Amino acid sequence: MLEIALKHQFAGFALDLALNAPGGITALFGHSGAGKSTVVNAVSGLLRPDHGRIAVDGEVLLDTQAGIALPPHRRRIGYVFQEARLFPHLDMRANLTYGARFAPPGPGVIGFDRAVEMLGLGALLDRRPGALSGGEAARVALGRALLSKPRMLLMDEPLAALDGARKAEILPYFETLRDEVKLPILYVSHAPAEVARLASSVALLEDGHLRAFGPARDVLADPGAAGGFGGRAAGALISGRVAAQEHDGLARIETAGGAIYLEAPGMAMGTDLRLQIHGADVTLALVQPEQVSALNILRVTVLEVGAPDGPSVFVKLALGEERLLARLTTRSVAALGLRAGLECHAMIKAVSLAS
Amino acid sequence: MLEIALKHQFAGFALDLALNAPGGITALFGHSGAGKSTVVNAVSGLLRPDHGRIAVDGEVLLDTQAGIALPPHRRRIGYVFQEARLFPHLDMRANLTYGARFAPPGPGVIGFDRAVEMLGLGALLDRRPGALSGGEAARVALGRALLSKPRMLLMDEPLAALDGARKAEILPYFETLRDEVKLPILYVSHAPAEVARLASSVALLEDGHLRAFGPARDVLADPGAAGGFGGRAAGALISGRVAAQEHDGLARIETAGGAIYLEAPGMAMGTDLRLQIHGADVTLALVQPEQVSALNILRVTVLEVGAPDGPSVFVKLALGEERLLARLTTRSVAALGLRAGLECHAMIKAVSLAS
Amino acid sequence: GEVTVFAAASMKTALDEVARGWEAQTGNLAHISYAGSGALARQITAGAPVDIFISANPGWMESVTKTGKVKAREDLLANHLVLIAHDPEAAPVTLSEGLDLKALLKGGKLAMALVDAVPAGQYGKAALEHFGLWDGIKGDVAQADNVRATLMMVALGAAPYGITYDSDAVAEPRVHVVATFPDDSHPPIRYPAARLSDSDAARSFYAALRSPEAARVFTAQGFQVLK
Amino acid sequence: MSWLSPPEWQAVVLSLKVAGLATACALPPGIGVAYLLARGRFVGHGLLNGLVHLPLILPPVVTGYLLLLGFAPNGPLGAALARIGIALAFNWKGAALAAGVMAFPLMVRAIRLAIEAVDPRLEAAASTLGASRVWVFATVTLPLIVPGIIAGAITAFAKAMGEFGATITFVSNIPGQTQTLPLAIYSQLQVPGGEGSAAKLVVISITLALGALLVSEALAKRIAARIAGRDA
Amino acid sequence: MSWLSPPEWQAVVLSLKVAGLATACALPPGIGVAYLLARGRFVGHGLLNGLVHLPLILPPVVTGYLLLLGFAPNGPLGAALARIGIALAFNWKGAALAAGVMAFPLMVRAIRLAIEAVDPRLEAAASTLGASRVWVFATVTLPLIVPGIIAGAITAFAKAMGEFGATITFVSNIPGQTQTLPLAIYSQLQVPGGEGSAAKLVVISITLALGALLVSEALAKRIAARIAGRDA
Ligand SMILES: Nc1ncnc2c1ncn2[C@@H]1O[C@H](COP(=O)(O)OP(=O)(O)OP(=O)(O)O)[C@@H](O)[C@H]1O
Ligand SMILES: Nc1ncnc2c1ncn2[C@@H]1O[C@H](COP(=O)(O)OP(=O)(O)OP(=O)(O)O)[C@@H](O)[C@H]1O
Ligand code: MOO
Ligand SMILES: [Mg+2]
Ligand SMILES: [Mg+2]
Repeated sequence: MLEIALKHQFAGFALDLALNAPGGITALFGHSGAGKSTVVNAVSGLLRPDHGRIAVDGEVLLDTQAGIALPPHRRRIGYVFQEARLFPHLDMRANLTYGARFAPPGPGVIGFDRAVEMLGLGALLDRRPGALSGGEAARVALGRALLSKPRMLLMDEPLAALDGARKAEILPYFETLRDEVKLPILYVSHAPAEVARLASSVALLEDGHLRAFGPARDVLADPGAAGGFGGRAAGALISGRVAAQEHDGLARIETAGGAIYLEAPGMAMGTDLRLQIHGADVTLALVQPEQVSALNILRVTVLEVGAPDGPSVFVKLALGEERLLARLTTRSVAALGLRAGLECHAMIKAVSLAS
Repeated sequence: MLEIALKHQFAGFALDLALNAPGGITALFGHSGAGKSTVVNAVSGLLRPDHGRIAVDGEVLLDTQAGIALPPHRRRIGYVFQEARLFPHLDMRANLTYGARFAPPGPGVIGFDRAVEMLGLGALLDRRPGALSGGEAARVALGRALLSKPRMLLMDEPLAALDGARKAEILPYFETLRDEVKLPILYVSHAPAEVARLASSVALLEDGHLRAFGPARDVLADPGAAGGFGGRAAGALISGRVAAQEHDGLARIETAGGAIYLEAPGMAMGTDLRLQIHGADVTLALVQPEQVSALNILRVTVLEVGAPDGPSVFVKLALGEERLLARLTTRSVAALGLRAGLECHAMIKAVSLAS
Repeated sequence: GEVTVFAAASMKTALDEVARGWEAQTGNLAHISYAGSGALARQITAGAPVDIFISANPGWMESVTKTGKVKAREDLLANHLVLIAHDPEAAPVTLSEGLDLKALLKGGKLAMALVDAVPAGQYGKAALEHFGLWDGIKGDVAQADNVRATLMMVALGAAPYGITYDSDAVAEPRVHVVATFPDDSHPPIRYPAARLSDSDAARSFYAALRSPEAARVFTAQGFQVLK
Repeated sequence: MSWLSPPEWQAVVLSLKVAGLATACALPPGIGVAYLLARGRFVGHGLLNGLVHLPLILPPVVTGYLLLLGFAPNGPLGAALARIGIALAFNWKGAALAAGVMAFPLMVRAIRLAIEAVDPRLEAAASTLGASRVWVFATVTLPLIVPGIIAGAITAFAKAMGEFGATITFVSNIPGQTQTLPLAIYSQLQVPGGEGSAAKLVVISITLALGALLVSEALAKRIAARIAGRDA
Repeated sequence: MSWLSPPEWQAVVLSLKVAGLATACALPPGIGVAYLLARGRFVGHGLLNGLVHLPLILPPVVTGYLLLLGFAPNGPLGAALARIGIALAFNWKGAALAAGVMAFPLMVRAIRLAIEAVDPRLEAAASTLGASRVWVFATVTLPLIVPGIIAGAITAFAKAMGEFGATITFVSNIPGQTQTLPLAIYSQLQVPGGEGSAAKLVVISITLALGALLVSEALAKRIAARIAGRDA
């Protein structure tokens, strides 16, 4: 449980928001300058907001009315900054272990060796920050925060400097933090795909205010809010469970709306997972498509046709108990005569679910 | 014309590559630590490589054999660094105009007002770097380089700190720089979408060496190199021309393979453009699909089925003179019996081409 | 007219008064630079534009004379060397070979000027040697860079006893003289004066130094005027 | 000010003049030498560094003596300067020279530290924007080290206000011409019972130097804040 | 060394001892005061700053005089220290006190500048990793300012090697106990014709201080390079 209520004024910028995040990964999403870093700084204790209250799992870190303001080092909140901020006088090993000496004894969220392996830092351990590439520095900064045994993580665009392959390697670990270690994370990102994949809750900031806040499933599937993420990124989240890893490398995921096939290398049977299905990846057909390469063809019912947003609209679909979003052109909506209540078929390529 | 031949040794890292880029935007793509920033630093003159030769439009900037090494300030190369590196003692206006006093008289690639407008800096002009958000700083850095009237630009992940909306605003301007101003740009990016959209040539770096280099069209559509970009990102580039802006907001693009519809707001009739069609967005059907929402249904011929890469493969298609790539599961390839020479239909959603 | 006078620092009180009288009488102006005799002598040798030089040390006057600039010179003043004490109750001391100076100091230091460099120190060392006391006391001598600093140490009580000129002791109420060294116990203490220019003002000032008014002032300050 | 006798008043004015001139004249070469020492790679680096520090290492009297040897009317430099109409010996300009020389190492140290703290990546950025080395220095390095320059200048000014040994040895102690506050204080201390008037001069000396210190401090802080403007 | 007379040799050893002790003892409070002045916000900030600078502003004789007032055997502090068995007057420890006091402002200046150059964002990062203010200082600030500390220490050492006025006034000139090199040089210069033997001591003095300077310089450069390791 993360409670945040903040009011803060910079010359020319006012932050005013309140949200109660239920744990897991809370994504802060919003344009450049919307106030994301300001919120994160306030939670870390580095910024003393004009007014506000911040509590993690019931422990009050800040309450300006009660005159409480824990200093940053007593908050035990790992912070991955927008810039790496590595200690220039320490080699990478010492940077990574810096926080350990201040942490309570006992195992933390991750061990040193595991962190080094996960972040691919093996070859860098004896280097100094000056001799690192941008992405290398970002990875060390991430490791440093994790190894300080935090009870909560703040991440300010931790993956912005990383390439796709490295991102793909690290993202599953964030999921582990979220699902197994149950480490609450406040996650700032500009990448809708990351947010969709990781976030339990999503806060959409606009000019210092909350434009939308709620469970990721609702915010991401809300055609109204979707514009805030850029058209392509919006899409529904559906839950499923790995039912089989088949011989040709595809996994069968059982969902409330039927089986879905996708690439999920290395996922054990029985694993629960969340899929985001981007609206742009969903094609609708009125008749059952035959002889097409799309592997997933699902029976759906149109629930609602959203308001047009440029030449396209979001169409909300029922897939059993689950909800899907499809992004279609108004032209197709008209051509197919889509309207609430119509039954049709949603085609989704397995490879478009893979990333 | 940009000629680069470099050999440089860091402890534990060796760079060795040579490439001749034909102008336009040359993307440097590669994993974190692959050597992208090192190349860019050598071109800027900030790094003196052990051996090498660098020439822009025939003018030799560096030739270690001939003992030539122009200092950075005489190279007239705008550099947008991976970190913003704004001057802390100057306000944003002074940061932006810093390079102008050293530049030759006459109009540069962009005027002050236009740059401010394009980058959304109006409200920031009197601020100092300390009072900027990460994305704001990145935008100022970009403007500063453009306003120094460079004859070439180096950009080291210039958009990494920007949100999607801001990216979407700035990308078209890079296209303008490429197509109208004809400013050669060396562009480092981790984002395949950016690379696909912008790059005339693509250099794929791996561990200090060139893994692939050539026109963007070839490298991006090369199933062999595609893995380097992450599966989802690979896809063919096809050229077209805006033939009509239709009443419902869709543009009709004429290509060598027929008409393609997509959202292209604000693009004038007759504009030439390049589309990347991601392999993951292409669905194949053996029979003409009916009553589907996908607007673009193109007749294609299978040219080649690539080697499987996990559970999926790239299938190379002929669309008239153009080439398309489709990424399919091996299961679908088998189910449809895809093989070279087979004619089929490629479905591509208009909205998936929009981003 | 104006004169520039270089004079040993320890003459300040007396010479300032003499100069004021001379200025009042003649309407001339005297610029007097007080510093250590050595520093002044070097400056003169280096070409300082000076009309009158009064040294606390015949040795430095010799080095100035060698430059050939000296137009006239004579020994102006003499002084006595005294043993002073901080404690107002301190009993008078009889200087003799048998004196136990160390016991007198009770673990404290005997303040003197630099015994190898500053005249007051050199005279003091000679006088103590004369009585055969030097070797027994030299480890307990605190040497200051000039007589005034020596005086100050005793005045503050940092050192219980010290050796200074009579003229210094006269002016400092916080010390009192417990013994006067006999004149034959050390080389004669002389303050030679020299005139280095022939200007009227210089001649006038040089003459004023020997005037009865000046003699009164010098005497009042504890100097002895040499005839 | 009625509680200051004319000669005391003279000493105050003279000290300010001397320390002001010394600081002002030492500043440009101080910045230059600091830059050379901070960023230069050349033979003789160590030598230059040593030379600059000499006045700190040597007893002030020795420095004054060396100045006297060089700049006195019949010294080699003094004679040369005399020919172009500049006389330094035994006047307030000479006092400023002595004070400047003594204060120089302090000034250079402060400025050099400031230069070494400038992020070379900012200078690199400026060079890619077309600024030559000189321009980079003038438009990036210099503004960034202003707090260091102020610190150096004020330390030098304070030192110049207090300089005694080299001054009295080089230019003597002539009231109205070379008798700065420290020399006046010294003279008072030579007079039995002069502590009182010495104390008055000490208080004035402290007041002036501390005033300058506080003003410069406030200035430097303001500029540093403007430069940094950094968030938490 | 046969070309040094035993008393000269004594003066050399004593000077090194005095300057070494002065620097070593001044260092911890120097770092503390520099930190307070650089980062502290408290009433009396200006006062502390002024106090630290006093020895720079005052003629050294006055500083020596004030030390004598305070620390002489019958002075208030001197008496108190004597009761716990510490005697400072007229011995080499007193000389070190005088040299330390005179060198203190130089040391504080250098260290303070270094602290002000530390990026507060690194300190903020350390605090989010669990380091309290003291730990942040010990593990981040302190290592980053090592070059500044070395610079401050060596400036202080050089100054301590050259200190004359305060030393002779406070502890006077006792061969073998308080006669440091500058005092020995001064003595020689007071004797007509003593320049020759003074020159020898001057050369020794320069050699020692410059040696220390160069060594420290090299050390600081090495550490700074390790810390920076910055690319172009
Ligand atoms: N000054 C240096 N000294 C030693 N090694 C260095 C130095 N600078 C870079 N390297 C190493 O050279 C390699 C290439 O670095 P470079 O910065 O060019 O990578 P990059 O491709 O830009 O990576 P990123 O995408 O993470 O910014 C890295 O392994 C890095 O650690
Ligand atoms: N110290 C400061 N003083 C004044 N204004 C500030 C300060 N820090 C931030 N701001 C302003 O507050 C607003 C929010 O900044 P913040 O850093 O929180 O944005 P952000 O959402 O993190 O943006 P980005 O994605 O670009 O990092 C911006 O308009 C910024 O200019
Ligand atoms: O007047 Mo002196 O030269 O201090 O003995
Ligand atoms: Mg931010
Ligand atoms: Mg890089």
